[in-house]
Amino acid sequence: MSKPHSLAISKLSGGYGDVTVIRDVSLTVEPGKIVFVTGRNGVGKTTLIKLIAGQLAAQSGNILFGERDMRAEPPHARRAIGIGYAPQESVVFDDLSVRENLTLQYRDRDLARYEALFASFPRLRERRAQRAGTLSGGEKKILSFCRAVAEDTQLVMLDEPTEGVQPENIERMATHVATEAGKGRGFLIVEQNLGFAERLADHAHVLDHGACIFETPGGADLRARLAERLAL
Amino acid sequence: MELVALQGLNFVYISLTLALVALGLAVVFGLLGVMNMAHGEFVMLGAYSVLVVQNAGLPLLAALPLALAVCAAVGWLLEYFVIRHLYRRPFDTLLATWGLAILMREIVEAVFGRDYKSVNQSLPGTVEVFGAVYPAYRVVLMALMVAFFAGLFLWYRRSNTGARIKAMVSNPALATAVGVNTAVLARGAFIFGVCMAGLAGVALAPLVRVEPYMGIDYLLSSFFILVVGGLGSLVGLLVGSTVIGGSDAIVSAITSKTGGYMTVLVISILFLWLRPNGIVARD
Amino acid sequence: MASSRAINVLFLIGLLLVPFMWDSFVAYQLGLFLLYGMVGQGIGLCWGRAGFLPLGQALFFGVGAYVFGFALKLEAGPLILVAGLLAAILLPALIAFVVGFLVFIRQIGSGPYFSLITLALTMLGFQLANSMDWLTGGFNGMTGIPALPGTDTYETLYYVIWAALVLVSGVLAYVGTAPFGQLLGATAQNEERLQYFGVNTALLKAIAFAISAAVAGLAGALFAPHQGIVTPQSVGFLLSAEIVVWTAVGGRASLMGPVLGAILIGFMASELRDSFQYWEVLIALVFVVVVIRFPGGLWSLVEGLARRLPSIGAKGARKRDLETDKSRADGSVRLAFEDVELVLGPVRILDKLSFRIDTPGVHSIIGPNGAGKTSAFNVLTGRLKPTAGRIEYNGATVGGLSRHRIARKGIARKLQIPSVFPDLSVDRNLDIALWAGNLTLSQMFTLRPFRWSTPLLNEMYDIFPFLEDGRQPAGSLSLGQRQMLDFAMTCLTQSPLLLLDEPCAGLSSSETGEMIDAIERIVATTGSTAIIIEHDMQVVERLSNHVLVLNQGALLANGAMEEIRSNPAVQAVYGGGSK
Amino acid sequence: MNRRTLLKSSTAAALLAMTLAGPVTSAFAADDPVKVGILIPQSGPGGLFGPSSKNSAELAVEEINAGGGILGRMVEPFYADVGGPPSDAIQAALKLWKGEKVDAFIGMHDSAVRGALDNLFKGQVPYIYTPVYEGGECADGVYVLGETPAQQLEPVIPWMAENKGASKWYLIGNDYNWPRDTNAAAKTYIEASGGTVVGEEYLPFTADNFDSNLAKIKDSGADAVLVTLVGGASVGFNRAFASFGLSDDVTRLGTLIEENTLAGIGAENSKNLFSSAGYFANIDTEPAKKFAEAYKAKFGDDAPVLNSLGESVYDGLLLLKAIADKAGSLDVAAMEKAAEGVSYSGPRGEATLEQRHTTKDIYLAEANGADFTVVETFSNVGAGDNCQ
Repeated sequence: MSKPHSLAISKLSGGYGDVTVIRDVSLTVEPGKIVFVTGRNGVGKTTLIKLIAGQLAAQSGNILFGERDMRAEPPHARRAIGIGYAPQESVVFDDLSVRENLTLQYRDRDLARYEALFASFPRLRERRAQRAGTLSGGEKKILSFCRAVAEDTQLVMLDEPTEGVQPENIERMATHVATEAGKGRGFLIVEQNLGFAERLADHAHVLDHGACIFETPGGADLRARLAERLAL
Repeated sequence: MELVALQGLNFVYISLTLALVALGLAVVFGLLGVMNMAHGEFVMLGAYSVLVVQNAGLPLLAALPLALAVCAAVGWLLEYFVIRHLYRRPFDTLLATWGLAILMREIVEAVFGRDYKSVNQSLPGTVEVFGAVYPAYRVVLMALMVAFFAGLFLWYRRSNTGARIKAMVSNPALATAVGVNTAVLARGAFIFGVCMAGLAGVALAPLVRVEPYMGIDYLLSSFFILVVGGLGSLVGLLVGSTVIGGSDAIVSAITSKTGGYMTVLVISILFLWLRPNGIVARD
Repeated sequence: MASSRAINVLFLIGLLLVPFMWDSFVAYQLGLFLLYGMVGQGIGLCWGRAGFLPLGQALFFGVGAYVFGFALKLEAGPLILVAGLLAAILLPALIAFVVGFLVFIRQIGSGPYFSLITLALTMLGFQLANSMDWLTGGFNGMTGIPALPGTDTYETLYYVIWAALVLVSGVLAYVGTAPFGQLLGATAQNEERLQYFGVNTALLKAIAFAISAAVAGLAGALFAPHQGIVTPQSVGFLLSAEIVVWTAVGGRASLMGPVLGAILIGFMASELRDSFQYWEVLIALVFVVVVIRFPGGLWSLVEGLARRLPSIGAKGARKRDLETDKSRADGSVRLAFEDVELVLGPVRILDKLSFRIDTPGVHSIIGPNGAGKTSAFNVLTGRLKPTAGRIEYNGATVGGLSRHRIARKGIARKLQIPSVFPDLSVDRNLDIALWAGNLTLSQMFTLRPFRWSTPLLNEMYDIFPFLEDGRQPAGSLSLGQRQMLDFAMTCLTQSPLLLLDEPCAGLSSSETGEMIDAIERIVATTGSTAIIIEHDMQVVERLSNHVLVLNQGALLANGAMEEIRSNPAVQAVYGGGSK
Repeated sequence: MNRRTLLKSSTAAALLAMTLAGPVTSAFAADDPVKVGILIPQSGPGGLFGPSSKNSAELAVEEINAGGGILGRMVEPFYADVGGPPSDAIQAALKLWKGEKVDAFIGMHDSAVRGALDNLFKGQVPYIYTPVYEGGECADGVYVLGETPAQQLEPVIPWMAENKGASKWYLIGNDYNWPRDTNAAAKTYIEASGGTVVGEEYLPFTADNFDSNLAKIKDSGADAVLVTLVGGASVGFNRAFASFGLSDDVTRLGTLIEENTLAGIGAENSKNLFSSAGYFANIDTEPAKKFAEAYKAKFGDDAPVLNSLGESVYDGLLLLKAIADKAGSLDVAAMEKAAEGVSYSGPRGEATLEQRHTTKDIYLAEANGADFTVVETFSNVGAGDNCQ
């Protein structure tokens, strides 16, 4: 991994076509830090992460990764520069095998880089020859999580990684996120599972109507602090 | 015995040439999902490349780089101006390429004329194989095709290009998220496909009629080969060619060519209906 | 809508006036293009509405032409002619219905396979017409077909063709507006979901295909006297493909677009053919541009212009004034899995899964990821066929039946990802749910079902007020609202057994609370049985006292929540938690 | 809506109406030109013959007009493309007939279009059909110039038996009326010449691989093959035939192998290939040479190669002039009375109209590389009985 970069977005606005979903959002993810974004349905969490990943074009504002402006870069280039991304929906390539899903981007097609993750999620290794489309919803999420975490990126963005995943495995996910963050990687995670956030977050943002309405550092009573804001 | 050897050679020949002709479409339709109705026209471009080379007094082999260059250039233009707007809209690619096929035919007609062209065989004469008298050019061509497919098979097994293309087609957003440059990959695959069609045109030009409308012969049989064999795998392509070419050859030998043609259509319908994923279903 | 109907009517009136405005030769030519346009309208029904593209429509056109041409040549009186006309319409319809049904029952969706089958069929038809010269006259054609009695081919036949066009347009417009057309549109968007509402989509698509073939047959029948000759080219691939192209250029999704396309390209070709050597280039360019720039075809431009005009007659508010009784006579549920196995490739997904459910209320299925929870739903609802074992529902075996049959037995399912019909309005989505299981084939062709209502629907409006804004497309709702609409639709079928796959997935904790309340309330009102797949223990605890735990494709434990909690086997694989 | 839609839908029709409203002035003035509709394929599979047909027609019109025209009136040609299916051809013909008010038609197209035009014209306008065809046309007002199977084969098959030792014939053609009727006629002549038919086969238009046919031909022991494949199929078949070395021992005879097809077959594949027709580009007679020179002078060295189909349009105009001048009118009734026995002379030689068909010279040519050499001329061959 190259020298650590931090992600800094400022006054970011964007959405689908002419429709503005996200308005003037600013946040920072320092190397080694885990930042959560939460909020009710339809407030723009996924839109925000798609803007950063390059899946949607920003209308105004800045996305800086290190010194570099990401707004001009196409999504595959952002991944190459160091921003990994696991989406919320359509998380795997259904027509490809599990193995192909995991090794698509590597010339050597080697599964060795997944050893640690396979140890936590042995099901994935067992099903490596299977078509990913036949996996259950939760398994697909785990596959997507493993793919993104094992990538050699400075920053990892996860959009609702725990949706449909059993609590046991959520706990294992948390362990891996913590380990990777310990190595200096940054995480930006969109989540509705407040327990997961409380377990990991260094910092959390609450979105509403496309704007950031609350931010707070992590800590023991994070869940309560967030729940209070979300109840509004 | 001689007749058996002859029929056997014919069977191998037709299977290999069908596979070669369908290879480009296997990439463009089988992987990219573009129903390229101009596929046959790229075969035609390949054949006319040989004609140009012949008229210039150069050896047949010089047609290869020319055909690849021409097909790549035309393929790039089509991809850039038309096809890239239509990925994931297969029926619209069908319509647009139908129009493009007409354009390509008319342009070739304007340049070379409407009439039949004759391409000389650089290897005239016959040789005896297993007691059967067989055209020398065909024998050499068959050997080259076997080598070509063997090489292609080895390369494809070791590379994950096929998987990347499938990934890009089924979920483009996710493909970019894992770092695939979809625009470049799609363009590359399309150009590779049409270049393979041009290559088939070069190989077949000395054997077939060469005229602006020759492409249609290769189009429909290629589609049927792909659906019978199964989309997206090289083995499927070869199996499909063998089934289509073989059933045509066998029924034609026993009854008539019309019988063979109708058998191919019926077999294709049965496969499309009962086993749309083909004989070699995706693993 | 109203203005688009007015344009269609004016367009038809304009066509009627052509012979008066130009000479009869123009009308003769136009007559031919109208015949092709009708075939295109049939393609529009299949392609623009139902989403599958028939590539061999000339087969039906040609069969109609040969059959009616044969009848005309007999010159044996009006009875034979009427019989010939009926045969020219019904024979293609029958062929199409059989072919369509056989194909659609095996294949879901709108992939290219069906299109290629019709393509191969039309090529086969061409070859047969060519080879069977004792019947068809071979390549040279069936010649010397007399004019339609009572008409002059170059003068009055045009009005017959025009009348046929009006008839066809009327029938297609009505069929498209009726529930049949709405269901057809839903098929194109999400065929599988429609099957879970008990709709036999294969039958639906086969009927649409048969209608399109009947229209093509009628056009072909009129083609025979119009031309005086029928040749194999009328059955061939080239004509089929050309009509598809004209349909696309004119507008596949509109009623009159295909006719416009046939007229414009027809006149363009006829004008340019003799004067401009590269006329084909020009036509090719036209439709490459149309395909890329105007996917809706040229008719969408016409309608775009019309939309600027003031709309004639505003649409009245929706009336739902027909109370429909959807409650089943016996709402009780007896469901049993006996040693059900499901093997996909090398993987055993269900491994001798056995359980019983025979009490009303909410039952929950929990288990680790990949335990086979959704797969159990899949084999129960016909999405997957069990490899071995028996599934019994109210005394009948359901394992291995098709989706719509199982749905009609009273099992409704909500998929994990909210799955509504995005391009249909919320109202139409609700209609489809209300129709589920009750709408007969003949009712599909009447307008009354649009007025259906049930007490449960009113209750849904009460629980989810956003549903009352029924005219917005379902696709414009947020994920959470789609989740709720999907849930409402599943319940509105009033099936005794509701299968809810993670109804709270993607919902925030407060929305999750609302959803739990809704489930509780609906199950209590309707007395139905619900089985829920859920990870969130909070949800499970609130809703159900019967919990099934799945692991590795088999039942690990089964009982009340407290028993499950204390079960050491469960604790070993499963911790449980909540949002 | 809406005048706008109406206008939109009818722009093309308006254009058309404008062309129709063209010169329809005093139709009865004596010095008005004779309008001749010339129906030739300019698109589709027959489009290959469009340019040579059109050139031949232009040459004929120029020469006829230089010689005083038809009935003392200048000839004005109107061309239409009939390369498509009959429905398109009918439109094209109607446009000339009703729109341009042409006085007569010359047609060079397939028999399906001929059937459609018969039904359209119904003997109301003279119509000369010029290409090779299967025979049997006998409608009022239709005069046929093209070779029938009887003309092409009756003298030729005995000649092949005598000079090339052809006794075991294999008949191969495309699967439609013309090859089937040609072969039916061929069988009688083969039997009469003491030969036998060892195989008969019909191929769909789509056929592009001939291996199974060649194996059968080889296996049958045939020493002669009668080829009634058309266009591209003929090219493909003959190329494959030669590549298997069959051309050394087996003679081929075609009844529609003209100069373009031969060019496609190629010099290296044309050994022992014969063709029978009423015209070849290098017939060694004065009128033929004169015609070829005039053609070359007018259209240049790179002009589309002359062939029997293209040239037939030239003869078609000569025939029209001969009948009309004898009848003194372009009225079908008058022409019907005058037609029988009309004779004219053109590049093909002397020809006389009998039973609507021309009795004329038939040439047998052998391919010599990429050119034909006439090896035998059969004089005054009748078209057989076409009006049963």
